[in-house]
Amino acid sequence: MKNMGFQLQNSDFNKILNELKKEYKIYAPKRFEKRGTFSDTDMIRYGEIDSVEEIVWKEKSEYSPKEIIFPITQTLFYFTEEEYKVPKVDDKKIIVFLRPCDINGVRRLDTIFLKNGEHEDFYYKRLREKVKFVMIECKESFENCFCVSMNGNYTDNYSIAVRFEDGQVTLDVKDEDFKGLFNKVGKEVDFTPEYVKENHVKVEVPEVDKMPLEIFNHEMWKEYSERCIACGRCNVSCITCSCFTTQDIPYEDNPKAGERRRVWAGCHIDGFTDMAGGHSFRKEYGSRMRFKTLHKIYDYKKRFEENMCVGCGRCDDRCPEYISFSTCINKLNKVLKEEEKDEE
Amino acid sequence: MKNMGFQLQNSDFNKILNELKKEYKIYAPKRFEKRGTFSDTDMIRYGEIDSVEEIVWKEKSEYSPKEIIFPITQTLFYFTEEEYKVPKVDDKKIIVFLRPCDINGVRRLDTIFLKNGEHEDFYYKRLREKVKFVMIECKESFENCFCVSMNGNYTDNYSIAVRFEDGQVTLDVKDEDFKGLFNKVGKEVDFTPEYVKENHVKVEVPEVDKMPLEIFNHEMWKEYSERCIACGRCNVSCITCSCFTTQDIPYEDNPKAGERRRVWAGCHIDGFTDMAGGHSFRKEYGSRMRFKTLHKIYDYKKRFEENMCVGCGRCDDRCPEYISFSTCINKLNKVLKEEEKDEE
Amino acid sequence: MKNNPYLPEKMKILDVIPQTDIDITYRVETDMKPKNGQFVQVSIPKIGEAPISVSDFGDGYIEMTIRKVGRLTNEVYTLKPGDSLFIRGPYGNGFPIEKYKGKHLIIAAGGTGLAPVKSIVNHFYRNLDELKKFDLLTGFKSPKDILFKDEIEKWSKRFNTILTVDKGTDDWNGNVGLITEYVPKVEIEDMDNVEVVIVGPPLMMKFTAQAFMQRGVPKEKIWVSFERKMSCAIGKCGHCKIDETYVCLEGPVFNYTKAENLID
Amino acid sequence: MKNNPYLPEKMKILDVIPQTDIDITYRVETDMKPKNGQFVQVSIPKIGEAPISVSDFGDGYIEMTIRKVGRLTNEVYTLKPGDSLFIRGPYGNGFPIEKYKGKHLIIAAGGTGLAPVKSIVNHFYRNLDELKKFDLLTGFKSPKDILFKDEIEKWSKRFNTILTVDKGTDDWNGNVGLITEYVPKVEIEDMDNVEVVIVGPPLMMKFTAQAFMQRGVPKEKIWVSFERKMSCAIGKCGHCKIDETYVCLEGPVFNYTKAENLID
Amino acid sequence: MGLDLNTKKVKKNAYRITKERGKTALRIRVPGGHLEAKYLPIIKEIAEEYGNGTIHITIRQGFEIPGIPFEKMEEINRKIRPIIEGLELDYGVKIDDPEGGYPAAGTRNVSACIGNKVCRYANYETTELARKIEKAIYPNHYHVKIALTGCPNDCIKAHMQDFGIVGMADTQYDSYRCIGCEACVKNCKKRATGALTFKNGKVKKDERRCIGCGECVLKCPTGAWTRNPKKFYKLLIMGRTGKKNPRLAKPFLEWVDEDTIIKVIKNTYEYIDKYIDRSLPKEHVGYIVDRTGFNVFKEYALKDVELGPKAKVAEYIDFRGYKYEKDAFMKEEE
Amino acid sequence: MGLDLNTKKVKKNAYRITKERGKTALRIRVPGGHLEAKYLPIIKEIAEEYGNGTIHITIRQGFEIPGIPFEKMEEINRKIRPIIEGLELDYGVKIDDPEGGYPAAGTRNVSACIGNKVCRYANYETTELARKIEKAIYPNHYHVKIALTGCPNDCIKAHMQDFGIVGMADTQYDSYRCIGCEACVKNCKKRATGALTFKNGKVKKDERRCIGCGECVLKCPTGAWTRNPKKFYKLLIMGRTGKKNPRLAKPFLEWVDEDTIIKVIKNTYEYIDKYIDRSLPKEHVGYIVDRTGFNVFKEYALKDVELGPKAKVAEYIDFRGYKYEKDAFMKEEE
Repeated sequence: MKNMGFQLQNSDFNKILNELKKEYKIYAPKRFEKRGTFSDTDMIRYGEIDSVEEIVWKEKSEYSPKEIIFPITQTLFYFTEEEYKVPKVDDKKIIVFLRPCDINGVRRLDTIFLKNGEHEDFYYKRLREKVKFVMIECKESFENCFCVSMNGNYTDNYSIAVRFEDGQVTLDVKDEDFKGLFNKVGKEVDFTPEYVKENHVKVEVPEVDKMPLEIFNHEMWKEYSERCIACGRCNVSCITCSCFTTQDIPYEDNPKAGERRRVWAGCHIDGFTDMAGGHSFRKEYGSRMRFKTLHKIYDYKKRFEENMCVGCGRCDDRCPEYISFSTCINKLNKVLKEEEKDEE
Repeated sequence: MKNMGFQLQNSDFNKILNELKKEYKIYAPKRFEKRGTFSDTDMIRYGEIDSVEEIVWKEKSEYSPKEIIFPITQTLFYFTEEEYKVPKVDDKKIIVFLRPCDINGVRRLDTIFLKNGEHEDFYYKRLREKVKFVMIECKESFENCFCVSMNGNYTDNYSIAVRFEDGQVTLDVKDEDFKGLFNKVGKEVDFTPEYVKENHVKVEVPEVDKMPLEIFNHEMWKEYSERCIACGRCNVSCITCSCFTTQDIPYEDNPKAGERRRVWAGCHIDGFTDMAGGHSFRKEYGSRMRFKTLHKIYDYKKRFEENMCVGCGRCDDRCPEYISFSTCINKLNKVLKEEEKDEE
Repeated sequence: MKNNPYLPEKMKILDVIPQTDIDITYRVETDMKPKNGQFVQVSIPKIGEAPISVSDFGDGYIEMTIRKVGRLTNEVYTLKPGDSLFIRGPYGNGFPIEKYKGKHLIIAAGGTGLAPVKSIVNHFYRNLDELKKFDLLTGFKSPKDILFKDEIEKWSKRFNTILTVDKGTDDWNGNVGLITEYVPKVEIEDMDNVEVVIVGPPLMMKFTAQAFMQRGVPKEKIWVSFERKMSCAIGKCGHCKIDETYVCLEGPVFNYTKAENLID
Repeated sequence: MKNNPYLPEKMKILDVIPQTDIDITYRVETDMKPKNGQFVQVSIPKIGEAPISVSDFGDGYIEMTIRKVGRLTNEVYTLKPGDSLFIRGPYGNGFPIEKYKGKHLIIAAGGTGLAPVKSIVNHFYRNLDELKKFDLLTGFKSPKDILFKDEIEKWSKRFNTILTVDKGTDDWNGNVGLITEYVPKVEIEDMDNVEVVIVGPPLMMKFTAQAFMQRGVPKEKIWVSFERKMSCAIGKCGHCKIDETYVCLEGPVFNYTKAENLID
Repeated sequence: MGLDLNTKKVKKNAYRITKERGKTALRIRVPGGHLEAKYLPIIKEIAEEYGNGTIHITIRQGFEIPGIPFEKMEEINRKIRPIIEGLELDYGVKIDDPEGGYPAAGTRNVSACIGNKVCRYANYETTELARKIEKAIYPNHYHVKIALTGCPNDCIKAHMQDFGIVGMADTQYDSYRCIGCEACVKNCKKRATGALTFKNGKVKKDERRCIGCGECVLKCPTGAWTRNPKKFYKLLIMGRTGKKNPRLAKPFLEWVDEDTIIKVIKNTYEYIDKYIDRSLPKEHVGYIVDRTGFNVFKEYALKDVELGPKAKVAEYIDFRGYKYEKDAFMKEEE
Repeated sequence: MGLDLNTKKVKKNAYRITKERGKTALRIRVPGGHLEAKYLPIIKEIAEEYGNGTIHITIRQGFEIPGIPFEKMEEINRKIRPIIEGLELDYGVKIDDPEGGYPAAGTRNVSACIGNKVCRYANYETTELARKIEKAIYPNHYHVKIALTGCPNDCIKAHMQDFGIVGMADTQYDSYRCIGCEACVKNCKKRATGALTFKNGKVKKDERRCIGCGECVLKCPTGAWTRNPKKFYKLLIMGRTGKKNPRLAKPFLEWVDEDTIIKVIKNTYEYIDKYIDRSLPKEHVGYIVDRTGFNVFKEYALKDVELGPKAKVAEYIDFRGYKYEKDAFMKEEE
């Protein structure tokens, strides 16, 4: 079956972007030169763009697009003396260029913020409702991607799908809001976005109804106590990690005013479980690895019927200690299979 | 013509040395381990020996044997309050193992100390009279030797000539005093000492009656002003350098007593021409090089009919700045020939 | 804004009742009708927000017993009647007290663990006939740490109340020793009709539950309440999650069959 | 020991005659009969030995005018009549004064250079008739450096004595200027019969000789005396050698034909 | 003819006067300490065919090939042409005769730590800047030691140089991206100077305490800390070992750019040329500064230098170090 | 499978975690800085076949080969077997698996100036002693830096090391051979400490001022000054750069022998093992000494050490150095 698409020169596409910017804030992975962790390295992360040339599509972004709908620092309300006021959001809608894995990841964020418990997250929801996805076609795997194993490789949940090539873009426009923009300037072509079919990295996610208690104290985690440095890069780069902490602060310039805000938190980072009074849980870094791993590939699924992890592999990309999460999943699977055998 | 000699095993020769030591102090070039200028290098210089094995005959000594008859530091007389007393010398006679060049060198010392001016040098003479030469046969040139050019390679002025080989010695005994010692233990052999016939280094000594005044200020010496560091190693290692300085000192332990002594001096060394009052000559090091050079190969000869330099090459061996005296002689010769040409 | 669950309500402090050197009970004015064992998010603007158990409630008020352990609670300590606290909630499931009616209820509370169960104790104090039997074991580190002294005194007159301290003082004439040591002293006649509520620090809950199980109390009859870090209390922030369980949503009260498998 | 030329003779100091702040003339008792211009090796045990010109001599004594310039001469300065000096010599050739007889003798002496020629001056002062004419040019740095003041005064009465100082002082009424400036003022009548003796620092001798040669005095008529470092004074130590010439043996007095080719 | 060498010329040609008579050792410069492996066979060949088969790695990151007869110098100079071309000429260093060996040895090989080619801590490409400096100052007979280090860890020991160049990161903080994990704060306190403090959930930097190590950037999981892409350097001066007064180099300039560094070094050569004690042609620049005083040096060094707005300059320098005034604290064992 | 590495193990195997993801850099130890040229082709091959074709000469005189994929580590470890054999095993270093690469990287390459193999100033064969020390202390994970320098000129910058070993010449004077040229006296005053004075035509040495450089021997034309053939050393301790308190190493022992040096260093490893802050496995020994105080260190270091009659020991050490308490003397340019 043929699927009608459009093909545009970058320059024409940029004109449409310009048009769209009147109504939308447009986010895509872009290059922040020499802003990488190491000197003379660049940072690829999401930012507002003005042209297609700014979009970095040949590399994987270091951070996911989650910060667009789940800002790193987000003011919940301003305090003036003892009153409070919830900040407004920008009137514009939002377009995000992102890959299938991240679109699938956003579904996990939706689940947590909108479907876990009786309350919807007010702040998440009001941003999320503005978002339309432009899916960046992702045919070939980057290093560390294991989306296929996690079913993160495919989605049809997009307004537009786009294939970037040097100098031109090819689009599949599903959203009626956008169709009118393209049929004037775009050449009509037959286009169905393709998807990654196989990654270099494959994981076998254990299929268990119940995680045996022995797994929690299994010595496989001890290794990570030695290796993990609790930096939290895996958490912050993950498209599905959604934890946060609230902070109340008085302004230095006028301590009578202040705000309550939330900032990202991460289960690997010290302080995540600290309670007033000093008690805390999972002091061993290995137990944090276990906590995260089981969350991503076991307990979230028990609750919501799909695994949390979408296999974007950013945790592996970013870990300064070369801890491979995909390897960890496979190790866990192997351990579980051996445990099973032992029981037989 | 056959020349009757003796051949002895080292052990037998040592017995004779032991016998001789009753009457003689026996000096030869010997090794002072790790006492060289640079760490972990040895020093080869003259010292009293007990056995033939101590004699270093495969290498050239760094210092000449002159210190045996012209000690580096020599007390002329002891003062007690305002009286003085000339020190005695050891009753023993002296045997020196040395090469032809050094024997020829000693003749130059004899000339200066005994024949220059109306006075004989008392202190030199009383040691010199005790000395008998054992000539170390020297068939092959060391680096820097240029004895053949200086006629320093040959002499028959010896009591004994000796050829060292590993384990045995072969001797030509001319001195009747010694003959009796050898004919009991030595095997009679035909032996005539050989001499170096050709050196790697050859010099052409300028043959001039009068050194042109231009030579004294010739720019060839300027180079040495840059290169020479006035350390005096050439002087002190030279077999023929005979200059000295007198020192009067009170003893630190009792300044009422003291001594007058002489110590070696060198025309390259600062202070050689310093007069009380501050005036001094030849401040430029190049002029010292000129002074020494002309003394060794020109003015001494004018006075005593043979060149002072015997071509032992120790000055070249020892110069830390790699100034080659033999090269200097050749340069001077070339300059003189060019000057001659210019005049034609 | 109605649908913004993060917005707290400003509530007036009606009463401030010191309990120990570091524990104070605040009574605030509210229409809130919490269940026993639920908690609220208490905050002071620009200082912070924290989950606090409702220690008691009644018409037009709730009470919270707050221990001075951090920046927020330090600040709370400066408040006087007439001042305000910002509160949202109640959150969590609370204890299934309907299930306890007609049974032999044993409550074991360690330290501040007494706060979340205080409303249950008071309920049954007032309605002692709803139970077959009622035993209260409560332990504190030392005599000066004892919470709700007057009420314990009051309670002990109506049902078996064992008060113990880990370490006595010269003028302490009461029980000394961990709660676990007093578990064997509770008389249990009908094992099938007993219900045990245990609240306190994690290790206290674990060992007390073991002590009751050793006596034959089945896991299903044991209930505990968990304390965890919480930022949202509504299942978003992730801090209180243990395995697939959100303490703020499915807790803080758990039957021990579930609780024993919740591994941090 | 008789043949040990290094042994000095202990000589008693007869007189100590201060000349300037730093020059003193010592008269010692000895039978030595030096020639004019010869020198002796003077020593103080444990202090040192140095060549000193004999500045005058007579029956049973010699005189040396010693400038305080070093360790030895500093020590000599402490000596008083009755003390001893250790002396060996005399050494060197001395001036050929027989040659000067019947000639017009001009002596040019700079500074301490007057000492080695003082005995010649005194000889001809006493025997002025041995000369056709006698001029003495003597120069010093400044008035306070003038040596043998009384004798110069005495000499100036018998023959032309030009005393000059390089730099005058307020109370100096005499000549000012280098000796070379006064060379033209000496009247030379018969160039063939003149003999010029020049003694002083090396540059003074060089320029004074040039000045006389410019006036037409042939080199052969000019005589100079060299001062050099010496340790032995007997041709062994090497310090005084210039080219093939040993100053201690063939000098210190040289005819200028030789002296001009002696290049240090 | 005897071996007659002008040792000064030999030394200027980067050959050493060694302990062993007649034998020399060639020193190969490797500006910035980095080279293509393709040059190794040349070094091996010289060592094995002319030397004693061994090489020494010099403390300034060159190669020293010992055991070479002096007679072979010219032949070897021709052999090292590719090295001189590849490591000097190609980077703009002016050497008239590339077959004549090294034209100077006074100014020592410009050393550099591995820099941000490899090292996570380095704030710049040390070898690249080393080569620019080499171009600016080589060949030169004055005895000057220059080394570059990527960060204040100072693995190169810039503190022992006449000029030590330390990379400084101008770290910039985006509080929006900060999640308050305090990784930067804790690390700064533990490993650096405690320039960072945590207040109101975010981080404050005390600019006067910050040494520009850039570790906050390294530790930051979210990219809240990044480096200003513009490069800054600290210039340490006049450190030394030696037999008189070993002492650390001290900061002369901070937060200056590459051009300033190069200009100041070039100016210093003019300063040396003016003030060196010519009786000591190898007088080290540090001793010259001791003689003239810091202010005379400073005036020369900053001639025609335009310092940027962030730049800081030392008002005076207390070098301290220690003098070999011996033994105040040493007792002999009994 | 994704790349899963135990970075601590990788680092202990002498491979670096570099800036570039997936790429490492191998560090080759060259104890004493000296090696046979025959090993260069191995280094070249690794650089060209596995790395990016370049090599860096480390400041501690090793080679660093960058751009190597982590996957190649085992393969490369097998390739460097000849180097590990030739430069480690052959000198008695115990390495269990010569095909497993380097077993530790904490204790850094023992560096050495070229020493008396070549240099006229050096008082001993630095590489030889470096290799003996290597044998005594390698492999070891504790972070210790050791360097050897032939003389107090300290070209190796021993003053920046945890242990700096300086060769000391016990110079001996034969007044008979002295001609009073004063070359030694003038040189000592000009270049060293003025330990020599001239009196009564001969030379006097102030033993307390003498730093054992041996220059008097070098300058003496007659061999009046010679070295005691017995070797002596000075041990400097706890110098460092770093981001907290750069400071010079200071003398701990003087006039001690080789055995003492080795024993003290070995003892120090035991000291580290006892006192290291185990939350900082790479805690530098200097900071440990800061914590425990000098006397605790001294007691450990000298355990079972027999000091010779000439030995001197520091009673206390004032390390000084400077702290990055910033800017008292720095003003911002306006």
